[in-house]
Amino acid sequence: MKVLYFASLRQKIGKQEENVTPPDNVRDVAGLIDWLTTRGPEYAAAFENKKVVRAAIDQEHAKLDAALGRPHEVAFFPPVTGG
Amino acid sequence: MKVLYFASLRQKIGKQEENVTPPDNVRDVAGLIDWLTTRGPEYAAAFENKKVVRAAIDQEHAKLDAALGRPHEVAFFPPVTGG
Amino acid sequence: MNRVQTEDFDVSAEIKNLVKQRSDIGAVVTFSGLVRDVTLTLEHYAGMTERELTKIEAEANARWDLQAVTIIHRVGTLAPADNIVLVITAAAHRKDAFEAAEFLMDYLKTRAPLWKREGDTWVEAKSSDDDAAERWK
Amino acid sequence: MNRVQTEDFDVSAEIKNLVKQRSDIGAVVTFSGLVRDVTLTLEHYAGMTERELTKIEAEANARWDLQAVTIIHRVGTLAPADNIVLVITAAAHRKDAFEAAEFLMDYLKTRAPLWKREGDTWVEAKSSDDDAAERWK
Repeated sequence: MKVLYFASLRQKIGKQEENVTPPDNVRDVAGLIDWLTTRGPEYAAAFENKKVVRAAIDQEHAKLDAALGRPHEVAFFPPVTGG
Repeated sequence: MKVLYFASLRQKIGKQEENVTPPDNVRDVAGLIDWLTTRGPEYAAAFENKKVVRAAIDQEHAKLDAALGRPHEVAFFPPVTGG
Repeated sequence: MNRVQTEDFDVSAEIKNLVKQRSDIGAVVTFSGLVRDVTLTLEHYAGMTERELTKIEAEANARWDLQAVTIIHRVGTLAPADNIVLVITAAAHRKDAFEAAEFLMDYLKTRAPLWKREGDTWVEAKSSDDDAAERWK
Repeated sequence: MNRVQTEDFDVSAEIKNLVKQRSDIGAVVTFSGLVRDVTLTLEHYAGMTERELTKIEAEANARWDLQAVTIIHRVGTLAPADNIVLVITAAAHRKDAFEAAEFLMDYLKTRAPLWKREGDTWVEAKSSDDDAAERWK
């Protein structure tokens, strides 16, 4: 699946997007975050405070406990500040 | 004093403004209306329903029981409908 | 700033006038009132209208943190879809700009001495406008 | 109608686009958000932003009696006093136009995936924006 990072998360992780293949036991958004965190200190830094991490599954806002299903893309970003 | 009429009151009375000299016992707006009403049927028609008559003394909104004082001008009109 | 005029107004030009070179304005709200379906003639009490608009503007400035206000009201004969009235409020924050613009329209509708005529028939005042003004008391 | 763009917008032109030759619109409310004091860079989630704006617009149409809605959000680098966002609502009556414009801004601020950066520092989300969005629930 494609994972996208925006704003401060993009800067901390150092990339805009990547293709990943998480193991089958990664079933929800929080599980995906936990798995990504094992991939390196930059991920651990980006996801340190889950309270300020927001997610979207296939461009729809998703809570941390939302089931992943088989998404085309999952995005992570801080609380939005447009407008 | 100058008396001005607007909108439907102007049309009923048939004039935009006039100079009048009410007697000394005319002390408030309602008294002025009563005195004007004696001047002809067109005034009686214009002031028939006092509930829909609004007044201003020297360009400030005034209630029917407002003291006249010695105004430069008094205006009568229906409820406003601008905006 | 307020004025009564027969000419049309341009919303962008009026926003520009008001924002100018300032950089402390974060929110600009405009309200344009347009003629619906009919031809209207607007009459007003020249002099008192301007005074009332100035008073309403001062009242809004006392209640909200505003950086600028514009009120323009047209008079004369107007066709369907023509502009009738423009209110602009500028503030640091959107809540002030929104609330003040609503307040200005509610007060203007019940206090500014203007009257609309449709052909030979004077438009009647709406009790819903009185109710709208009442909530700011 | 909504769009995300780097170019500026013109409020009058957008109102004209929306009113066109219609004569059933009585009230047009616009909200312009402007950059205050600093230089901002806006990043967004292309694709999702447009989807969110469409959803927010549909939600406003479901809640209020609106004749047209325009939402334009700029992205890229913006200077002090530059326009950031424009919301326009058109309705027969002013209450619908005012409430819907406030709602659109409150929802846009908490849902549209855009982020502001001031130099190297990302702007923090405000709890007051969450509170503002909460009141429409």
